[in-house]
Order: sequence, then structure tokens, then C-alpha cells
Amino acid sequence: MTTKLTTAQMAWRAAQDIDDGAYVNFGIGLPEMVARFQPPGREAIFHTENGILGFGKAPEPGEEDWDLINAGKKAVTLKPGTAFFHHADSFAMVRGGHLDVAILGAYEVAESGDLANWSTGPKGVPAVGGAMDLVHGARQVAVITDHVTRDGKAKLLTRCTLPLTGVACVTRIYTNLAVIDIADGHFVLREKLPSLSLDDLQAITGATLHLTGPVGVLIAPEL
Amino acid sequence: MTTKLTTAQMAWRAAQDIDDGAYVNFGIGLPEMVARFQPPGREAIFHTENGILGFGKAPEPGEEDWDLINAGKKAVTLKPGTAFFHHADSFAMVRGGHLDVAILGAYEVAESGDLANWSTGPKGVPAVGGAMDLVHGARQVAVITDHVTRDGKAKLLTRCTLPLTGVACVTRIYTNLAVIDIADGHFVLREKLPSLSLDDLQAITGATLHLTGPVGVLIAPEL
Amino acid sequence: MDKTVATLAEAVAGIKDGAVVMIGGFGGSGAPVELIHALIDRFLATGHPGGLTVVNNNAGNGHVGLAALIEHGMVGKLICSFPRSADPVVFTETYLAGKIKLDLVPQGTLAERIRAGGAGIPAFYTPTGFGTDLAKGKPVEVFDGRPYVQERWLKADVALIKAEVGDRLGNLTYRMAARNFNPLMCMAAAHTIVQVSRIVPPGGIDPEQVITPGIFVQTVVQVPHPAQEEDLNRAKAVYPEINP
Amino acid sequence: MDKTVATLAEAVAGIKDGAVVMIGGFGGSGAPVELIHALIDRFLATGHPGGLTVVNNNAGNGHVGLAALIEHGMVGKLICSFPRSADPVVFTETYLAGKIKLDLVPQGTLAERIRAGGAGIPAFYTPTGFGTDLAKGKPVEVFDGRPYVQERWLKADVALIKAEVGDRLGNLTYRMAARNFNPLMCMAAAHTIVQVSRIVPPGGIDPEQVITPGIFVQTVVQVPHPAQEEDLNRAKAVYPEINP
Repeated sequence: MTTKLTTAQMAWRAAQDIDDGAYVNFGIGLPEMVARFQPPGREAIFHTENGILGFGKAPEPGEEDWDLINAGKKAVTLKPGTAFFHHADSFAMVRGGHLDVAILGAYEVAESGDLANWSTGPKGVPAVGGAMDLVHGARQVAVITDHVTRDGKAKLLTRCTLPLTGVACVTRIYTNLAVIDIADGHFVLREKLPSLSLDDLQAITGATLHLTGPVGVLIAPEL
Repeated sequence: MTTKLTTAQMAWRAAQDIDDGAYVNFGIGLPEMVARFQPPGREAIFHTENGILGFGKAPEPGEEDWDLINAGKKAVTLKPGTAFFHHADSFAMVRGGHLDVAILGAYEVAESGDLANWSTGPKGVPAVGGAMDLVHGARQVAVITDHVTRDGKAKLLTRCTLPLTGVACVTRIYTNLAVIDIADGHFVLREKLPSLSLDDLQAITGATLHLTGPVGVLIAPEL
Repeated sequence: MDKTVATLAEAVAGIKDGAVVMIGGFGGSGAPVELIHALIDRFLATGHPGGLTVVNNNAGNGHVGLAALIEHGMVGKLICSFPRSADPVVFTETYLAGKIKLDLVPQGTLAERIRAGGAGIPAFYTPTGFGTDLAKGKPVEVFDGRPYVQERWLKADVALIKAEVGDRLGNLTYRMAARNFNPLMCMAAAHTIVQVSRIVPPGGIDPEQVITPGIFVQTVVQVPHPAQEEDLNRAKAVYPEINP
Repeated sequence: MDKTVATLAEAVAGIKDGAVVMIGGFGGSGAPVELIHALIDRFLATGHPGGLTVVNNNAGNGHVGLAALIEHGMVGKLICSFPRSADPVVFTETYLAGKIKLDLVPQGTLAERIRAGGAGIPAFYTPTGFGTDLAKGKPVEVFDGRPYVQERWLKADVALIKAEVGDRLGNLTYRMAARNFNPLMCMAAAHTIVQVSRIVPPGGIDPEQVITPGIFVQTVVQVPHPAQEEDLNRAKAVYPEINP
């Protein structure tokens, strides 16, 4: 029985790829956790859609200032060098290619790089937020997601079945089982859990996993 | 012999039409002089393309700060309530319809409202500046100009002969002989010097002057 | 020139039935709660204004501010990017009952459309939304080999804005991330109404620090200690209070 | 992360032959005179970079700054709105001799094209220039009954910027109307090089007062008492001085 990565371990793994000095935007939810695992000695700068660059960690409970929040409406703090700006300037940063990395959640990712992460279908109240903007503009668009749905269905597919967030936009996927790049319309396996065979991983992946070199070992510390 | 208005008197006349609280942009040259004749009790706010709203008069010689200049590169001063902003915001004010009045110079104005004020033809170095932006967006685009050229040729025409700055943009013309509105593709005479007959004025105007009511008396104080 | 008025009631008196009303804020941050409540007061007293089209990033939270505006049936249509919140019950029920129309716009496109409205740019192209349901029916053009969606400007009759410091000329500063959509909406509305925590004389704001120059503002009203929507919701507030 | 470098020479070392270089300023106000002169020094020492395409509102004044860059034959093409000044002799003679190309753009369109380049907007529509020679050949589209010209974004390889205060993260403030095109050009260049009068530690600029957030800046160099182009010209300065 394979021990999947925990969400914290997935976030840790994604954090290892963020360079010193990188400008990063984290989607709401699991992607936000990546900020916690910034490797020592590296200083990435965090961007939030609602107009802050270079914010710090969450305040202590009771210390919140509700004019100092992130895109998920959670309280954050100032750091030396923080800057405030309005929403059009904020999305100029996004759309204009100034972010190095955006890390987002996903319902489905296709081998083409298509992403579906905003709508599970026509029922209920639709909501999109900044997801469709974030998938365009950041130099790298990474997804962090469980490898399969709660029902065990593949989330990595030849083609998305849910409404798209963006076309051909995802460049890397961090799952609880593997790290996969998207290149030339293919999933390229970079790392997998050592206890998991390639065949078993392929069996729960909805499109072919390509290999372009040795597959690395996906490991993360206990967190 | 008719005594034409001096440039100061033309500027004075134009200034009488600027309401309290109006946001105004003055073109380089003669239009800038209009700022000097703001009627007492009225507070108009002056905009300059290079990113100042609400600047004050020229400083004393030797007191200039060359980071505090207008679009004509002349030194201005601060007033309480001045604001600085960048060039895109500055032209958002222009293009976005936020200025009440732009007062510009002219080589030629057509009865259609077409304006030619940036190029006298293909020779030399062409230069346009902000003129083409200013003619669109301001709620009223007024021109201040001698009624005829130095050679005595008409500047108010059925059709401009020089390269256009803008199409159907001018709404009012202040000359040294008359005040003329443009409405429905016609010159409508509002005021003329009392000593000048309508026939004499028409003779030096390149398109028909229409009357839609009594013609006012164009008078200005000695200045 | 003096753009200040003495009361919230006076500030919102001119808003007409059917008006397009931009409301600043991102969630509760930067939301002009007192202006919205003044508009509700007017509606409760006079039956007007109704049938509003509201432009906001969200759709209200709890039973105060924008949520209360919707709960009182004053909003016929909402243009927003994210109609969800910690307590979205008012919008959700109104929407699922078919009593409010929703025009969903990606957040960056919403911001840029509002800026375009303020800047006199009738249309622009963006990569955002290409190939998705939200771009269906919109013109697409390829530039430098990449497809982009054409989006139109967004303008409003009125903007309701929360700022921090203002002067009688309408110059404004904001407070931290409460800035968000507020400066853009100031630009895009024919009549921009601003609540500020503090009115200072002209010159009281350093000209370098003016975020919204007064040309974009028509009305300023002082609200010295504005409510934070998040605090109201944590206190389970409902507007207007039934037992005040 | 530290974007500061110690010398002007280091700051401009990476600019390549044929680069598109945006240069901030409106006339002399906000013009990065020392960065331009450092680039001339490099050219005099190495013969590079040449064949530059420069984007600036003007075309230089006298024989310093941008005028000197042109005078040394480093500029193959200029994109600007107003190539005139108190002493335009350098550009005028170079242009009339056919040694420099000129792309004349209305000033507001120039500003908006640069902002669009920085904001990822490949094209937009403006009323400016419709029906004039400067819009010839450009697509026209009618919105709400009014014709508009389609304009494309403008991007650069490098921007040379003058700011007032900066920190190692690249956050910037400007001085009065020296702001002008500078913040826009920071956004539109792949590599933005800024001279500041003063470098402060992060936090030394109030986060409310940052005009250019550091994300738009790659290199910062301190020039404590920058020359004002207007003062140089009144002193009839020529760069480099023949008798220093």
C-alpha cells in the first residue's frame, strides 16, 4: 500500500521549485499552503489579486486587520517592502507576464495543458474569481491537486470534461503521487513515489505518461 | 478700422466661459494665457498632460523646479490640492471624458468641427504631442485663434486643407473678431466685434456664418 | 469648489431606479457599508431606488452591505467575478429563485473593463477566458500568433466608494488592500460618491500620495468610524437591525 | 533578493545592439540622464550598443541625455510624440539627413500602448487619431455608433528610468511631475533599470506610497544628486564634455 503525500507534503514539494526572488501567486485553498514551506535562504515575493505584493504570514487570531487580506479573504500581515496597488495594476502584473509562478488547484487537467478548476457544471451559483486571469500571464502555471478524485476517478485526462478555465496553460502538476510536466501536448513524468509502480500510476492517470529521461523519486519530509 | 482683440483679450474672453469647478486643459502657447484671466470667485482646476492636476501659476524667475512643469515644459507651482499621476492616468482623464473643457490653438477649423493644428505639411520634423488626444474626450473642445492667417487667409473653412488633428471635435471658436459655435456642421455666430459688419466678417470667413438668434457684442476690457 | 456633503442621505439622494451602480470593495475590504445602508434607508422610506444593476467583485456576505441591498430586492442584476462568500445565503437564494440576473466576469477582466470605461477605451483584447464558456460569443482576434478575446468597457451611472482620507476637491487615499476596485470605479462612473474616514483641507494629502485625483470624484461624505463588514458579520448583524 | 548594483556602468552593461529601449521622462523632467550617459560611455569605449530603437515622449534637447545618445549615432529609430524642444538641433539634423527613423504617436496613445504592453493587453481601441494621417492603415471599429482606431501594445527589451527613492526589492517613488512615463515603462520592459536619488531598506517606503511595485523592476542604481537636463542645457553642456 502506497503512502500518498499529505497536502502539507504536496505543498512542501511545490515550494522546493520556487526560486529565490520569484514572484508567486497562490490560488485559494491548498495552493496557499505552499507559502509555508519556502526553503530557508530563499525569499519569494507573494502577490495577491486584491492588490498586495510582498505580504507576510497570517496574523495571530485576534490580530487581524480586515483591510489586509488575501484573495481568499484571509488576513495576512505586512512585511518590510510590501506594496499596495489597485485591481487593474494587480492584474497587469498577472496578465502582463510579471509573475514567475502561479500555483492553482484543479478539478481536471488535460495533457494539452487545458485546466478546469472553476465550475463543476451548470448547477448552483457559478463563480470564477481570478482563475481565468492567472492561467494566462504567469511564466509558469503549476497545479497542485490530488492525483484522482475522491471517487478514485482520474483528474489528469486526455481532455477535460468540465468547463475550462484556460486552454493550454498548465506547465507542471504536483499531485500526491507524482510530479508531471506538460510539454508538447503530453504528460511527462518527472517524479513519482518510489513505492508506486509506473504501471499503477498510469492506471489511475487518464492520459499517457511519457518519459523523457529517468524518473526522479518523489519524497517529502514528515510535516 | 476695426480694433481686433489682443491675444490677452481673446484669452480673457475664453476665460469668461469657464465655470467654477471646471476641469480644464490648455494647449501650448496662446491657450495657456487663458489661465491668467480666471474670473474672481471661480476656481477652475487645471490639468496638464504630464501628470499634474490643480497646479498654480508660474514661479518667479530663479524659483523654477524643473520637475514641476506643464505640457509646454514651462515651470508651474503647487497649490493646496495638487495631485500627481502618471501619463496613462493623465490621458485616462483626457480620453475618458473627465475634462470639462480643452482650449487649443488652430491652424484651421472646418464648419464640421474638424481641426487642423499639428502639421503644416510634409516638410520638416512632424510633431503631434497630446493634441489628437485632447480633441477627443473633453466635454467641450474650444479653439482660440486669430480669425485669419498672417497673410489674411481664412482659418475658418468649409473643409480643412492641412492634416487633421481630429474629426468633428471642435465645439466653440474664440477669434480676435468673433465667438463662433459649431453645431450640426455649421458655424453659428454668437458674438462679434461691434465695429465689424456681418458682411465684413463673412468675407474673411471661409464658410457660411449661421445665425440662430441675436448676435452678441464681443467686448473685452483693456488688458 | 466643494464636493463634500453633510449627510449620507444627501450623498445617495440622486441615485435613480434602474441605475448602474459600481460598488467598491473586495469582500468586505473597501466596501462602502454606510453608503449602501443609506441607500437601503432611502429605499425603505421611499421605495426607490430599485431595479439597480450592481457591479462588484462579489455578491455580498451575511445580511449587511451589498447582501442587504440584494435582500431588500433593490438589485435586478449583478455583474461580478465571485458571488460566493462565507455566508452567501442571500445572493444564492435570490439567484436560484430567479430573482436576480448574474453576469459573471473574470476578475482581471472585470477590473480592466472598469478601467477602460474610465479611460475612454471602448474595447480591448485579453487572453483571459479564451476558449472558455465565459468568452462564448465574444469576438476573437489573433495577435502575434496568439488568440485574444475582445472585451468592452464597463461604465456606471454611480459609484459608491470607500476611501480613507479625502478633501473638498475629491482627492482620495485608501487604506491598505481596501484600495482594490475603488480607484477604478471612481474613474468609470458619471457620479462618484465617496465615504471617507476623514476630510482634510486641500493640501492635507501630499500631492505625491493622492491615489484618486479629485477629477474622478463628485461627492464626498465623512464617515468617521466606518464599520468593517467582516466585523458586522462576525457579530451576526442584519441591516436594518430589527431590535436596534 | 537584491536588485541594486553599485555602478551605472554595471547597470547598463547588458543592453544589446538593436535593443528596444524605453527612456522615461517628459522633456528633461524624469529623464534618466546619468543612465543615458553611462550608455554613451559604454558605446564610446566598446562601440556597443548601437542601432537602438528608443521610445520616449520627445527627441532630446541640446547635447545631453537623449540628444547626446542620438548625436553619437546610437539610435536607429525613435518612437515619440513630440520631437521638438528648445534646442532640437541634434534630432532635427539627424532626421533630415535620413539617419534616424521616426514613428510619431499621439501622446496619450503612446502612454496607453506602453501601459498595454505592461498589462498584457495586445491591442485596444481609442478615438484618438481617427480620420488623421497618424491612423492611416490601422483597423477601425465602430462601438456604440462612434469610430475608434485599433492600437497595438508597445513593449521593450530595456527601460531606463529615473525615480526618487528605491529599495533593493525595486519598489519606487518619483518626484512630482518627473513621474510621467516612468511607471508605465517600468511595466512594459523585460529589463527595467532604474536610477534613484536614494536607496532605502525595504519598508523605507510606506507601502501606501509605492508608485512602482518592485515586480516591475530588475536593476536599481543610486545616483545621489542627479542632473536636471534643463539645468545642463542652460549651462550649454555637451556630453561627453570635451574639456571636462
